[in-house]
Amino acid sequence: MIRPRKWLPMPLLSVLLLIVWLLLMNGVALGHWLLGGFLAIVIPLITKPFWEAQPRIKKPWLMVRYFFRVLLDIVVANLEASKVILDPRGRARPAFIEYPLELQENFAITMLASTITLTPGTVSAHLRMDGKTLLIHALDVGDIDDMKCHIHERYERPLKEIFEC
Amino acid sequence: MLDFALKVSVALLSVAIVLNLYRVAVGPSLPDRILALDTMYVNSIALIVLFGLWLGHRTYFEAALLIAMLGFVSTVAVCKYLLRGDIIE
Amino acid sequence: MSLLLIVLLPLLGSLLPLLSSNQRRHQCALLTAAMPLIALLVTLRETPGVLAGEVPRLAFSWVPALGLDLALRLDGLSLLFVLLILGIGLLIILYARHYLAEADNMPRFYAYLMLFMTSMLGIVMADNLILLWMFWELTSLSSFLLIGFWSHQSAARKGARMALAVTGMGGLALLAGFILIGQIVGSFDMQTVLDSRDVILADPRYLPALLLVLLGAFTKSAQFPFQFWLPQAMAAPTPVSAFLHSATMVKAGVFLLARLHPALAGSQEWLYLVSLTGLVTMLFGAYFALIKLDLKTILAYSTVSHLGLITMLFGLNSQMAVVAGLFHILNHATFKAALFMTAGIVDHECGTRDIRKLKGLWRYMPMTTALATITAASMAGFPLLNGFLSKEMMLAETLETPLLGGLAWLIPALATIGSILAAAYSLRYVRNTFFDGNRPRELEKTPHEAPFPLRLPVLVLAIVCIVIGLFPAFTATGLLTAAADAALTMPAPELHLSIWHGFNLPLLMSAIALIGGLLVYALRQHLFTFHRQFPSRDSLAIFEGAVQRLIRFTQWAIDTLENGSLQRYMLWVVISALVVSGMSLMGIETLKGELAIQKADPLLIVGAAITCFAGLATAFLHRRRLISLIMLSVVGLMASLAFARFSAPDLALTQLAVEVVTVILLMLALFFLPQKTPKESSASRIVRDVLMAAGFGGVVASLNYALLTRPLNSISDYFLEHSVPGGGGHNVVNVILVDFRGFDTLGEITVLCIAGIGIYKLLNRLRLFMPSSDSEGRPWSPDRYPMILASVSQSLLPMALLVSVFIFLRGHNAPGGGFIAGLVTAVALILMYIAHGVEWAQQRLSFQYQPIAVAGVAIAALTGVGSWVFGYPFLTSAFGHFHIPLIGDVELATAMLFDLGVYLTVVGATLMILANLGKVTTSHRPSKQKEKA
Amino acid sequence: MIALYTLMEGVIAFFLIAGSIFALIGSLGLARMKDFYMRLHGPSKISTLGVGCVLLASIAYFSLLESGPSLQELLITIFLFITAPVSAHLLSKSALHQKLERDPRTRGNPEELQEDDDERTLEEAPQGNSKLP
Amino acid sequence: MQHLIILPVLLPLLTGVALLIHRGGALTLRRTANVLSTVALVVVGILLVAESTDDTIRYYALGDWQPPFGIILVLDRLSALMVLLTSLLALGSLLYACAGDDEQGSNFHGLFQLQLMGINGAFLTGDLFNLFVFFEVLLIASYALLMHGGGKARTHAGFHYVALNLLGSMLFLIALGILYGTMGTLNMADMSAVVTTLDTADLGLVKAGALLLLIVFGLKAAMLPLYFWLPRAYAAAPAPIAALFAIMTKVGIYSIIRVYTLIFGEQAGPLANLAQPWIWWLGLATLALGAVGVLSARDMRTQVAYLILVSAGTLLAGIGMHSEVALGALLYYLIHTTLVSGGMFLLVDAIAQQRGKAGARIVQSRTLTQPATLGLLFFAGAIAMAGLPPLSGAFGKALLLQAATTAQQHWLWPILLGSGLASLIALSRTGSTIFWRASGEKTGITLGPLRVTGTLMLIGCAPLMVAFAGPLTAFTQATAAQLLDRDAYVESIIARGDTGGDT
Amino acid sequence: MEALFATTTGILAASGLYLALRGRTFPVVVGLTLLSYAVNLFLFSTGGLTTDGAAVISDGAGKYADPLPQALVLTAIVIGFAMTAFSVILAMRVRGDVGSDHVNGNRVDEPREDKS
Ligand code: NA
Ligand code: NA
Repeated sequence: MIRPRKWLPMPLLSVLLLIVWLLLMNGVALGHWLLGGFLAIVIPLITKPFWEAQPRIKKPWLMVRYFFRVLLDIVVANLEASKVILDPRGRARPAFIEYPLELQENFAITMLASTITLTPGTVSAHLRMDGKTLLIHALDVGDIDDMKCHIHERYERPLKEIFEC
Repeated sequence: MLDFALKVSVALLSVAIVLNLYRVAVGPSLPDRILALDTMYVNSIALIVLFGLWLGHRTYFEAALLIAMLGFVSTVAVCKYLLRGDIIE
Repeated sequence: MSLLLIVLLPLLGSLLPLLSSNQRRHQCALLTAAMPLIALLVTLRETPGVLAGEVPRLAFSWVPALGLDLALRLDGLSLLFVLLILGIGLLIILYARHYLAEADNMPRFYAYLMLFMTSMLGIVMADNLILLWMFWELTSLSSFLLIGFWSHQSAARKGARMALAVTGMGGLALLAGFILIGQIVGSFDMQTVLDSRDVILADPRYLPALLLVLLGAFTKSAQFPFQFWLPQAMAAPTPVSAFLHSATMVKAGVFLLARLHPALAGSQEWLYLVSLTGLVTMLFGAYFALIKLDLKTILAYSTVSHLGLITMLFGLNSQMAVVAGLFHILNHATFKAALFMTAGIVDHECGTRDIRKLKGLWRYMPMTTALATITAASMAGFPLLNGFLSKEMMLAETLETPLLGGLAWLIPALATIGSILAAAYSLRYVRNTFFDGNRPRELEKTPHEAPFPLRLPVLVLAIVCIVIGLFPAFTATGLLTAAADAALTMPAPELHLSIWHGFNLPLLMSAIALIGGLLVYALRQHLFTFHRQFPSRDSLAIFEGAVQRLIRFTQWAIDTLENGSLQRYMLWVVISALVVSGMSLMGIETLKGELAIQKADPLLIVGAAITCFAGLATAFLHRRRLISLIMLSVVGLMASLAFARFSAPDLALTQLAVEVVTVILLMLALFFLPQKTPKESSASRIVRDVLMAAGFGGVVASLNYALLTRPLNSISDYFLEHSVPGGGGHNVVNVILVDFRGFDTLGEITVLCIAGIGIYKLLNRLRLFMPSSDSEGRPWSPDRYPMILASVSQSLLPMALLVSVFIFLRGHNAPGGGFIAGLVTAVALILMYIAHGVEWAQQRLSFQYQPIAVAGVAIAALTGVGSWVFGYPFLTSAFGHFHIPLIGDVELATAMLFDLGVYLTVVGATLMILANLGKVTTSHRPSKQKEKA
Repeated sequence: MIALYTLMEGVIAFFLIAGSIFALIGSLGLARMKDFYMRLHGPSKISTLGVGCVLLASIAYFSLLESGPSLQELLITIFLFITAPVSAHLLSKSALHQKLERDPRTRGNPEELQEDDDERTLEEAPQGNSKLP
Repeated sequence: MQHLIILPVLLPLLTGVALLIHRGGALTLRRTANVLSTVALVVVGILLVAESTDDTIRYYALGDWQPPFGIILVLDRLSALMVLLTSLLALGSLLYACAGDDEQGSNFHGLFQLQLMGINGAFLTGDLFNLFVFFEVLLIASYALLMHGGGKARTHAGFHYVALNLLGSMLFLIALGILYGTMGTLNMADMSAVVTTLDTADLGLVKAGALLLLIVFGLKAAMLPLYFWLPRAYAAAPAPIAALFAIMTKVGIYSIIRVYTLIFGEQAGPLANLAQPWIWWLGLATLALGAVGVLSARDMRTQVAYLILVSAGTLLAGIGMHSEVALGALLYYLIHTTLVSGGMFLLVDAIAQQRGKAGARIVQSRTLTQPATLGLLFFAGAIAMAGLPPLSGAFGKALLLQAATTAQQHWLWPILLGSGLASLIALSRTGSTIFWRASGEKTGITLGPLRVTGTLMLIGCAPLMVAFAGPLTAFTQATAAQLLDRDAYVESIIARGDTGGDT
Repeated sequence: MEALFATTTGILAASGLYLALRGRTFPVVVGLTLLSYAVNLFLFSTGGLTTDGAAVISDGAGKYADPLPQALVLTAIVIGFAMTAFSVILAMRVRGDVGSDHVNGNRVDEPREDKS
């Protein structure tokens, strides 16, 4: 009897590993699939104990949308940040923003923090130890509350949906 | 065209690395220096990739991958050092 | 064969007493005596032949390279000594049996004594110079043991050491002298040497050889200025004094003079050096024999004096003098051994040897008194006793000497003075001890006559003295002639030993000596008063002081040189390297070779500038250690980029991975080491180091430049050609590592594995100070495992493992391989440790690191052994390309198995190092999170 | 075919130049900005994007050269985008821990940068230089 | 038995690995395995020596790659001798260690075997870079073993030892780089062939490389300005390890002999014998300073360490004399000094154990529990070390003195004899303090049979070497002759290679 | 280019040596590490500097960097790492046992020895 939970504890990871393997091998020969498949099963088994809490993605399609949204935002954010850096007069309106988190799952918080760093002129500077407040440093921000709102609407809520809902 | 683009890219990245070194050297704080070193790692990845393009080999792919991985680990380690002193505790 | 028996029986005899116990003393003595007794019988059996002119010899080849043969001879000279050694030796065994106290370890004493006897016999019978030297040194060693026998006495220990140092020094000189003679003659065979006088005397090396040999002989025979050790040797038990320090060992020196007389004597150098030394020693010894207060010391100085006399005779370059010397050796041995035994009896029965405390002992020990009187008279040269005969011969010979030319009369005059003194101290010895008043004062015990066995040896010797004195022609002529034959190049002159030679000058001198002796004795108080003006000099204290000063000096020298400073030691290494390489570089005409210079592009210039800057910054910012470390990272990164730039991707990868692990390691260490280096070096020190470093850098750069501009014809082409067909891999570097030079790699992973294990050892019970705040005094952040890091790192682990599998598999054909793959795995796991802590990670890793690392080495080694099965040498690789339907081409190579070993070792060792270090530092560190958990 | 080739070459050149410009701007930000928190922005996102562009150029180039998709470099890109924010986060964490000066224009006064001794009492402070048992 | 040559490397490696794979396990089993393996190594050593006596030079091509391309192990008289010597010394030390020193820390037995692997590899390899690798193996193993049991003195001396050797390794690599960069090969026989064809423009460079190697080897061999790591490290090491270390300086000596007879020997043209003058004078200086050190020593271990320095100086001077006779003589001396000084380290430790608090210090102390046994051994060892007859040291010294025939070489005489006298004075002082000045209660600690056997085995070699001095010196002289016959060596390695030496 | 490379190697070697001559364990270890970087570059360069050689055997490639020094340097790097690791931990051990990180011999409490 096949017990998928035992042999395939993290199916998503396994798929990911297989894809990465094929990327690495840069080919789709059967040998690559076989070896890749083997590794995709073995490595999760080995590393299983290292996963503290396995994130469960409730809505994968939302995840995809989120991914592309972030990708686009990255480009925009970079252009904006470049403007500030290249500004000869050094005009910037830096600020520290204390952002109250609604998210509770570690993985989701991590994703939010990463997104914030990569996107709108902000860097997630510090996650307080209680895990409820994210300290954000913004390079050039007009209204702090707008910014908070923006983050919440554009990133936190979708993440909440994807992981926790 | 590609040749020219490569040359320009190399030149720009060299300047970038020199700027990183400037920050490594003047600091003033330790996080500044570490940040600069980390950036240097990242720029080195670009440089290595450019070098692969220049030669037309992909033999430098692993090097780039490793710089990415190890650069990260080393930055993490130094930050941990600044925060806790003991890296592995 | 009997010659070998004579030497070996006493050697066996040195083991026999050890079989006995200290309690069964009779048995012990008998066991001991048995062997020399047999040896004596064997000798006696040989005696007629030897006296008739035969020279039995025996030789086994031993060490041809050294010119050393186990060669023995028994000529007349040897016979004289063998008889003395064995004869007196047996008497000493008897004497010692009753002399030694219950507390003394008799078996050990006898063992030492027999060892000494063996070595002495060896000296006199050796037929090879090196062999002679060996026995010579053995006498010094056994004498050391015997002098120090009463080791609880400080004087005994010091006296033993002093004797060993002096005679040891002489022995080493003697070796040098012998080897010089051997180099002159071309052989160490005794007969060849003895026959080569003309060659030796004509050689420019003669004088150094002579000096060295004489140094050996004079130290052994206590000749001036080396006489000082002998009186101190009197700390030994009296049997030892009697046997070694009067009858035999000290005679080794004069024996040597006689032995080598045919080869070395006859020159002016010999004449002056030997006879004057002897003369001075004779007078010196006699004077002190008269002054000293201790019975044994008196006898010791008299021995010094008599040895001087004998030495002088051997130095005179006259045949008759040699005969006289030999005769006196015999006579002195008999009376002096007897006298020492009487001194021992007095000591034994009275508990003191202080001549001031003793008097009138004749009442208590009449027989001892009689024996002492007879032998002392012999020593004084009283007629009808054997001492008289040889002394008269000596006086006669001094008259003949060509020494000192116009001042030749001085020699007999001084010899007469020596004889006067001898008569005086002999008289003093007997009168002050046994007569002169009624009762001894302040004695610890009441004296009484010693047991007969203690007196028996003295009696025997006294009888010998008388017999020889009365019937010299009958008793001694044969032996002396035979001995003289051996000691002279030509047949010995005909001997006419008799008591009465008519009225002549020597007889007058003898008479003067006796009367003068009486006179000097009567006026001795004036002499003592005169002597008191000089500060008393204790040679033992002087020697000990000199040794102490020497040792303190050496300690000062060593402490100054080895001040414990690593800097200094390093500097020496660097200076040495600079000197040799600098000198070689100076010999090069132009640094630049034939190769054309390649153009440097701007990127390279930038890279070089960054590297140099970072390198210099690492050095000059070293006092801020973390910054220095960051700069080191920059250098590491740049080095790895340079490898990439110069077409060495494997190196780039390895350098990078190693650099990161090194930095992590250094940071782990930095937590416990001071984070800053205080300013300590003085300006001059810094200047010195900068100069030294600059010099070193200059040399390295010059060498590098010279090499880079020279064409190289190397074996590398072979690897490029054979990598694919012979090694089955396209990545030549990897093929070299796992195949062509796989043995290097096996060694390399062994090093890594041992390092891991060694570090585990180092971390065992390591106790360290853990700073609770950083270098600025800030307390550490309470956030132990930042959540975001923990969260991301766990997702990176599977990816990293996948990448390391990828790098591992590619290694043979593309940059990568087991080593880099191993480091990637290790770094990924270290990230787990960093992100989650030791405890967390340890719980999740079901395996230990040491077995992994060791198994890696084992796999690599066993892969190598596997090739034996196919009849190939260790590490021979095999590979094959297999085409499997659907799957495609697969290449399998044993080298991959080898590489797997490398991989496992790297993972195991790296984690052993880092994780164990992390573990050690973590235990019991307070933290909020832990409390919560 | 030639046209496609030229087009691809153009795309590659674009990505190259754009990437290196981004990388330069990132490093410029690192060099120019006033305080650490502002300096952090450039490297953590602009440089990352720059390198990403260069990697894309490489993907395009090798796909063209080997006439087939070659997406290895994508891995590096993804990896960088995953790790860069973490590095930045940890760096700013340690900067806050060290209470590094911020530009006076900065609004907001997070408790992490306030001078108080509360943290000190949280743990370890009374330990002093403790020796391991 | 074609694989015999590699057994001295492989056997200890596999045993070591087997012993290390688990840290725990039955001690008796480990001891037995280690002893058996070492005994087997002795047997292998004997077989190798026997095989070498036909004066054929054999090599073992690892991976079946012929020289000069692959790494080879070379069996000649010298390498066979060194391997046998190592295994004998190891057996004595090991037996001693099995009495309890092995329990003082972890992994003793495995590391011990790996140490042997490193030493044997260094003696056997015919490849200069491989020599570097084995140097590192033996060094890292020695670092680990030096720290066995821990303690302040060990740590401190250890850091000096490690740091200096790290610097030495760097110099080794530089030298290797120079030599490879000019000669294009790493095989020593091939280098010997190439050195005769060098371009004159390269001579200076090669000379620099060759002399840098001398610094490296001199550091191992404890040559004068480079010896500083030795006294403390040896004095601090656990006794069986210090005893085993007696062979470590000889690795340096061996390397010097090998490189400067084979590559830069008579045939090397302008580079012929370039190191010998340096070695000669520095050797004499080492000898003299060693004697000073022996006198200065405040404890017995240090004293034996300086005696090692004396012997290193003697050996170096012997090399500097640069003649076949001298070479033969110094090889005899080398065997003697290795075994006896090893035995002395064990003995001194055994004595120290019975002296209570005084330990190894040369001060008055309690009476020893077994004064007779220890005294006899000490007496014998001291005689042998000081170079007095009838033990092997005397023969060694006499052979060396005889080999000195020219005016310059006669410098050896006063210095060698003087150092002998210094040793004699110092050792008699030590012996008289330890054995004669002792008083008071005995500690009751006795020497077990293993310790006695180990010590006796090593010091007992001194009389044995005297008894069999004839055949031994014949062997060492033949070894010297073989060493100087460079052509035979090169031909038997390069000419036999299938692919031929086309460089 | 050769001069540039050689100068760089020289400067790294000099910096490393300067550190190795300091009086504390940590700079010594760092210095030796730096020195080993320089030495690795040196050893690597003995096969010549090939700027655009192929890394693996392929049919089209004309030039290869000398592979032998690369293999040697790889071995040297690994060994150097093992040695550095050991010396780092030893430096900690020195601090733990001796109580200081000095190696200049001045401030180490050595066991007092009785005058004999
Ligand atoms: Na009296
Ligand atoms: Na830790």
